Amino acid sequence: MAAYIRVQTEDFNISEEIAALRARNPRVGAVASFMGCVRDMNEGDSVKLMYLEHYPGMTERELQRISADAASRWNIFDTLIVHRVGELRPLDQIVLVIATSAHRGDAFAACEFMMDYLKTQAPFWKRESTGDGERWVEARASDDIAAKRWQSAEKQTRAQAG
Amino acid sequence: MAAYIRVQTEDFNISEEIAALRARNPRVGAVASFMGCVRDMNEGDSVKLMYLEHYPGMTERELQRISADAASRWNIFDTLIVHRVGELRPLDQIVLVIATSAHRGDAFAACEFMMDYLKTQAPFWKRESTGDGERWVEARASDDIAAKRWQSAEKQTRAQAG
Amino acid sequence: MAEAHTSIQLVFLARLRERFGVARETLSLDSSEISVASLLARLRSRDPVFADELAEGRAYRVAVNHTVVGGEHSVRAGDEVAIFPPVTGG
Amino acid sequence: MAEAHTSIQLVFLARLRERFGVARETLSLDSSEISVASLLARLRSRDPVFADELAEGRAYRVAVNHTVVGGEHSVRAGDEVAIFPPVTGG
Repeated sequence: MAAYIRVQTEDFNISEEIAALRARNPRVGAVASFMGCVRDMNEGDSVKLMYLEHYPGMTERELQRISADAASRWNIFDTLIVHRVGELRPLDQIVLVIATSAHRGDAFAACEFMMDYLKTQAPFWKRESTGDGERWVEARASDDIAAKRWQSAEKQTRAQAG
Repeated sequence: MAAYIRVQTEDFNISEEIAALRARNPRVGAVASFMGCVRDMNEGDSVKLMYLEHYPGMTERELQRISADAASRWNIFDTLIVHRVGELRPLDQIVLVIATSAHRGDAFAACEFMMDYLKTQAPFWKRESTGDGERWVEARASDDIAAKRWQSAEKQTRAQAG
Repeated sequence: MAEAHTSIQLVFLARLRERFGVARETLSLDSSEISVASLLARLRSRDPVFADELAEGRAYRVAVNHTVVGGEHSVRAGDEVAIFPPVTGG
Repeated sequence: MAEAHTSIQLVFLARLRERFGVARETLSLDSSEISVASLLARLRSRDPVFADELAEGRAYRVAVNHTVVGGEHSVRAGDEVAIFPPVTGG
């Protein structure tokens, strides 16, 4: 089990990232992944530019913690979190989370868990530039709800079905 | 909303498939995907070759039905299911399922739902060649359990948190 | 081709195709329709391999015209009836 | 550098960094330790912007040495204390 994390300005390629994880482990049978990208519209306004700020040091620590948490809850092999920072434009890729496993249930659950916690715990902030100027994106209550649901025992049961 | 399905002998590239889906819709903010591949070991035996059989006609019908079901349950944009048939070797990619959405919760749920139903409803069969000869892979009870859990109302609630 | 009006297409897949040694056959019906249960009974009477593989309690599925059905479903002339083991794709 | 033994590093991020007009500063402590709650009260007394943004009930987080903590946590000389809005990455 290895947890790879990267915070970078460069873009990423999901096929290459999956290939790199699989090259380490021929027993991988399931690869669940999530990619988040900049939409050209948010809250009804056209987004022209997005700036991603983070808190160096704490970011890496949180991403490692989230990855280790996922590994302790599900039978997974490796995880990868790549998060971009700096200036991004509409349609740009922002974040990639991958979990590999022998079976899909664990891969799906670990991947979704990492995304939910990343959204609520990892110190990244988005600032959007629209026609009306700049604004910091507000946190969504639904993200807190999404993260909290992993604290209930029900989710563990669910993940073990797959 | 469009549901793309393909049954093919050729390999696929996940990055290219995601790019093709996103090119249709700039409002995509979330892409959940799953890739299943041939492990070099199954049930303790080394797998040398795998043969994927399907039931042409019914296969396409089931994959369309599964995709439409997902689209009726969650707020997603497009879905893609690619399933390979014929001879496959260890480490080969077998199946790819992608769901795009504005938000991750719907994308994750739709993607996992499609995989669970594909595993139990779509007419594909795996035959493995090991050092001891050939054998048809047995269906796993856990796959039925994974598919059945989507019939409970609980899952709908869960998906709406993301 | 006149036969198509009083017969059905049988399709066997995967392990059952190998066990029965046939992938597809045309079967004449005695009447204009037959229940899936009766059709299975007729197939079981063919030989020990059919009797064993299609015994009640064995895990197999029957699809008529690409839709999985139960034993009470009526098969009609012209239908395509597929019999296959539990699926194992993905 | 002797100051480091009796001071802490304050880090403001994202919207708070912009509102306060400062990203990082060194703050001298009056004692060897101070609770997060007391530190926030001291910052609120600086000016109306600090008072407003760090008012009780506003949504912000405090991390000491990269770990989010509550108001009762003791900040010690040499610590790095970051104050930031709810995160919005991913």
